[in-house]
Amino acid sequence: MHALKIENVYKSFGDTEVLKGINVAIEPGQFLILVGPSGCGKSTLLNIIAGLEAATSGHIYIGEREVTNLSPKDRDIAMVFQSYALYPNMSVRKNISFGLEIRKVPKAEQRETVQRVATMLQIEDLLDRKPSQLSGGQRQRVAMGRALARDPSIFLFDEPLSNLDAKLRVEMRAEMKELHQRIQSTVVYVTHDQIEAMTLGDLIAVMKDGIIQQFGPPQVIYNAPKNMFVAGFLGSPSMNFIPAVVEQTESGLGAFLEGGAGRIFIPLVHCTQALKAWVGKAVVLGIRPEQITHAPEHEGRIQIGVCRINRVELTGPDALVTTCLNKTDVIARVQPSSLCQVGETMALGFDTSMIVAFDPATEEAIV
Amino acid sequence: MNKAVGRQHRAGRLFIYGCLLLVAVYYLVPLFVMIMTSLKPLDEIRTGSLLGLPLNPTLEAWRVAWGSACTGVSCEGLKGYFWNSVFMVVPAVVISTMIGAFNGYVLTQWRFRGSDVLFGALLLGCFIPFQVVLLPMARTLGFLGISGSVAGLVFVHVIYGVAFTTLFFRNFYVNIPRELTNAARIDGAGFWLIFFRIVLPLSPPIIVVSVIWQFTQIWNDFLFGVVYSAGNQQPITVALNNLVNTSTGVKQYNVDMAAAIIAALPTLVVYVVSGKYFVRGLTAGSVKG
Amino acid sequence: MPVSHSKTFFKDLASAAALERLLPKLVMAPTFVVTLVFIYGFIFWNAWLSFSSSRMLPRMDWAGFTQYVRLFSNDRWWVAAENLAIFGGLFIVLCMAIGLFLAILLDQQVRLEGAIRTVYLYPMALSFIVTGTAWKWLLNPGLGIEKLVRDLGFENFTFDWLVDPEKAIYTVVIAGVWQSSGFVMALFLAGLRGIDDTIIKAAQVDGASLPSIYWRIVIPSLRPVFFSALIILSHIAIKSFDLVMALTGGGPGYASDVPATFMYAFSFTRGQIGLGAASAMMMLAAVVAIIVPFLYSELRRGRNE
Amino acid sequence: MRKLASAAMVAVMSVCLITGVKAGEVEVLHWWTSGGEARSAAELKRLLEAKGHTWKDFAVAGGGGESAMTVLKSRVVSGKPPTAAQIKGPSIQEWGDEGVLATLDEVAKQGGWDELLPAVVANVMKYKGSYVAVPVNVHRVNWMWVNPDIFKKAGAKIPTTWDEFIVAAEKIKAAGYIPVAHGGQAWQDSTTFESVVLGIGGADFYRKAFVDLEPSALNSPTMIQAFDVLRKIKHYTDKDAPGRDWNLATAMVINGKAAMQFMGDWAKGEFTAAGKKPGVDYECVAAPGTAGSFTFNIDSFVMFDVGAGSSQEAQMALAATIMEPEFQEVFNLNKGSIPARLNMPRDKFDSCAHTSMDEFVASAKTATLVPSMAHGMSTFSSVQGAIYDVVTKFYNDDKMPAEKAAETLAAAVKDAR
Repeated sequence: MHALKIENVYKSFGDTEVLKGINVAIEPGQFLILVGPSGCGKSTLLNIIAGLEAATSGHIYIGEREVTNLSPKDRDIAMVFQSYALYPNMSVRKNISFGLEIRKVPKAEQRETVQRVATMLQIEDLLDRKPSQLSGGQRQRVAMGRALARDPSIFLFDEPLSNLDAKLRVEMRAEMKELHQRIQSTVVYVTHDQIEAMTLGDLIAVMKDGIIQQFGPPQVIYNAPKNMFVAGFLGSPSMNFIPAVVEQTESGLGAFLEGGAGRIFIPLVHCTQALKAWVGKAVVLGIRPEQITHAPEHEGRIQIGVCRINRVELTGPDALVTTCLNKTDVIARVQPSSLCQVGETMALGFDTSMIVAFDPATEEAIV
Repeated sequence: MNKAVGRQHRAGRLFIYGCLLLVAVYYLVPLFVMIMTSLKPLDEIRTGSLLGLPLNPTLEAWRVAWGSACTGVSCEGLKGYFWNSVFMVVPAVVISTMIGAFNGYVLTQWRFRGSDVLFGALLLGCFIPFQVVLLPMARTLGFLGISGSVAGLVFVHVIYGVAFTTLFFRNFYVNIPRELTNAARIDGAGFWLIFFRIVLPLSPPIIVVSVIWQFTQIWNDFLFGVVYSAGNQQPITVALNNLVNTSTGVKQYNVDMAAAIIAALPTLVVYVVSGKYFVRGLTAGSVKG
Repeated sequence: MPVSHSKTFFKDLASAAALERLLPKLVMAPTFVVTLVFIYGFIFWNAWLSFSSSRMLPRMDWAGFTQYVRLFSNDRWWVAAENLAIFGGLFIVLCMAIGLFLAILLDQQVRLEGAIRTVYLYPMALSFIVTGTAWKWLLNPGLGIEKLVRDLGFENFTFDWLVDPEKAIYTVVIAGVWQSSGFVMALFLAGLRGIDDTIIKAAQVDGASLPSIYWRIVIPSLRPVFFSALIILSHIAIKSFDLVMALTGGGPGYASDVPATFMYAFSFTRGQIGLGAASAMMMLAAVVAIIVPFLYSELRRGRNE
Repeated sequence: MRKLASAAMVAVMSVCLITGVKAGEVEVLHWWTSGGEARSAAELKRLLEAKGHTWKDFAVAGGGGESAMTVLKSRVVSGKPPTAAQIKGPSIQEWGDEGVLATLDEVAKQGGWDELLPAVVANVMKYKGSYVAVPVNVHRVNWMWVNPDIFKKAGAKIPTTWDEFIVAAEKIKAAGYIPVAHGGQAWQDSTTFESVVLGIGGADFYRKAFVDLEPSALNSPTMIQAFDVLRKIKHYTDKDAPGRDWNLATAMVINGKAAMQFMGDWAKGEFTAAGKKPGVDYECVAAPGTAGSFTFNIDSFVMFDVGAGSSQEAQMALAATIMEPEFQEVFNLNKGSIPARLNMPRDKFDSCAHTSMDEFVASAKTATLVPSMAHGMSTFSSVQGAIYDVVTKFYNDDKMPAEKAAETLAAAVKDAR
């Protein structure tokens, strides 16, 4: 049995189609992330799961029952909103118990639940305040509390952390992860933040233009992106895309990268079967910045090239340097200690084991 | 330097207060004249200055206007009509405000295809000259069997007041985030529960605006009042008109003025008492396009 | 709960959800019907009348454009139309200017703000009948301001607009502005209170003077208020019937007639309902021409935001 | 159980009893809301209630019945007309055309109205030969109200022609008085104008112009002359006149500020209220050049078809009551007019009323009895309004030549027919 199954969901507003056939299924206790740039349809999809909007066609199942035509209140879900949407005229206690009250849960049980949730989220001493008297982080907790109190079969989160400042966001992220592991609930979580997606999710659905581009566990998506969009969307700084021509050499398939200070040979070791057809043709090579580092560190399948450095950015733990290969800016992640000056050359090591090749016309990965 | 700034500041203040007071006089003169006139005996009005204080102030005119001025074959003043107006205004204001609130709620939180067009059409509708609707409305009221009754009058006022109350509430509710009502829907609340438990508790500022506006409009209305009310149910404006518009006989200006003030008293009180909330209510969102 | 409930139970839930989706439309339905019948239906009815030969009571026959031909050859109609242009233009501009000016003054942390505001606001509470009567007195040369100033020793002072056919319409403007500018003030005051303080602070840091802050930053951001005020004021201006009736009765002669009084006189007093209906259609056409573009652009903006 | 049944019986019987009396209710739309008029209407109410019917007052004042007409039209359209309404002149025919009036022939036969009413009056009250309206009074419009004191002080003679008027007015002006008290409202302008037209053109011309609406009369040298005189009259009024109510103008004559006023005989009520006596404190004379002529303005009540039943009974009773001498006397004493029915005892009436009664009968014989244009007795309201517009426009626009006015008048009347 799936905890949530979305079958062929389409949605259009007037002439514009915002969801074009969505199919997703997750198991109970899984944490699904819907991620994508704004306008990709992820929030609409979440609203359709919640029943706040009706799908134009398709089916939604929660647990064993179809909920496509049910109103939100009959779907057994809880939702946390980006703006928290706390009821301004009610105290925190009332906010949390409102859903229970409407469902005619006995008074005593309501009190107990509010207490339990408040303890869990450490908001006991806020219970009698009004939302206007709370800080952003406190409001966020109350919003979570309101969802937790209901103990639904699915939690829906709509960018719940995006209104918090950076530090608080990291804290809350960790807390949510821990909470999820503790209560083992099923979650659908919308975000445009790829770090949240990577850290929180059991499964990620990367969306663009109303289509799920790729669906799978975070690490799989990270390492084996299906297309250039997914590859570029996850990871920060994002993956380097370098145009190159596939060549057949004695040591196998590979490509040459032309830099300011010399030629670097990149052997292509994945999907060689498929790549054979591309010999002599142009492809786009995807290399993540952390796969290009200062030379001495690496072992194994490493190619070393000397590159001219055009830009240097320090992030603290490491440094990002920009060089130019095949007339494209390429970012490398290096240790600050081995840093050189702008304009100088530096020996960089390329970990070629993770390189992905894309069809420049379709932007699909060549597999 | 500091001194110069201080002097400039003081001059600025002086300018502000000067302007405000001057304009206040412009606003107050007509009221002053009305009150003074109502307190003067008739011969003093004929001889004295319009703006002069009464030499022998008397409340006689007020007494006459309230209790014994002629408004037809009966000479019982305005007191009966006063209550006619109250019985008409209260339901009309309550109903039109309620409908306006429901409409505003739907138009912002439960939009559907065509709801904006409907709103635009409704807004355009408030520009229809009321003279145009007199006859067709009369026929409709006759058809519904409520012509010449308080119910009919309330009906008319509600219909032509809804456009404005809807405008007020819509512009207010547009600022309530959709997420709030969505959260309530997820929590299990339906259309009405959300309205009464979430939206309505946020509404007092705009309710004040709507009530003041409707109250003034309906209380002061003459045209509908005169056309759609039957003899003994006429609202106070019609009685005032009968009292002031003498076709024969000596014009009793003091009584006219006292009557005019009596007729305007409830709305004046409403404005004075709730003026503060009125501006607050407007601030809270009704003026945002 | 028993497990066997599922099929029908969920079907019931689904139909309940369908009902709930229908509910907003049901709630709006009465308003929809009312708008359709009592506004657009009546406009249509009136349009029909304007093509009929109706005189004392409505008669639904077909007379073509006769009534419009008569309307356009009627001198009084053109006087009324011109008066509406003068009155409407001046009334709206003056109300806005005075209202905005007063609102800005009142927004300077003025003492006794509540009392002053009430003074400005109270005329709105009075009916136009009362306003008209009071101003009729004040503007009457033999009774009011002219006599007062002359009694003070200025023998040559004249202020006889009320009885001057050329100027009578301006007295309507004076009384109308008196009545409505306070309300506009309240609208603007509310708008000013709603402006984010930081914008003004930022401008001050940039070194802008107070007048230029208002002129360049505050007033432009009051755009929605201008829109609301315009809607309400033009609504009052076009319907200005009671005020004219009470103040000048359309006189001297018909020098201060406006379309609303024209329409009323011909439809009801003169027994020329067809002609009155034609004039009403012209009024509506003018409203549509002026208001609809505004309405359209504002509503569109609202949707895009 | 038995108790209940008997209680029901009682209830049913009492209902029967109440309806058995056939007491009905009349709803009367009028615009007599103040002073003498209100008292007159109250008298009618008293008389009707003495007959066991109830009176539901429906007063709508303002502008000589303008608001009342609006209300009346709405009520008729809504299908619930009042029992009776104050309608007069050719409008009665218009309402007759709509088929909403009740016929009063039975009451008229019983009361012998045909004998009591002068033919001129009776004709106005009939639609297609049936009585549909009841007259309450006859006003004479072409009066001139005079303050003899001022004339004496100015050494002027009360004018009997328009030439004499100008001579007298000049003298009065020189003596420091306002020669003519006037209120600048459309109907007052036209009231003065019709007296001028009658005085200059005579009854035949008047009839051609304002009853037959002949363009040759409307745009004629005589009409131009009349407009010229109107403009001269304007020069003898004060500058505060625009918008003034007629009774305030009358007060100027009473208080010795102005010498003359052209106004119908309702102005007498003002003199009476101020304690003035005709022939002593004031004079009532025919407007210059109109002696022997009589412009009549008859107030009447039209009865609407309210269906059979108790309200119809009450309606008939109302019609009969209005025609009774008792009411006609009280009402007209209050209002300043003369009774519509002939052969009434006249001892309670004053000298002005006596003059009026005599001239009414006399002018009917010499064909100098004409309907008042300014008061809606000669034409439909649309034509009346068109004439109003031209007259008041001319009166207020000193730059408009009289020739132009006459031309416009003919055109406007043609347009409004």
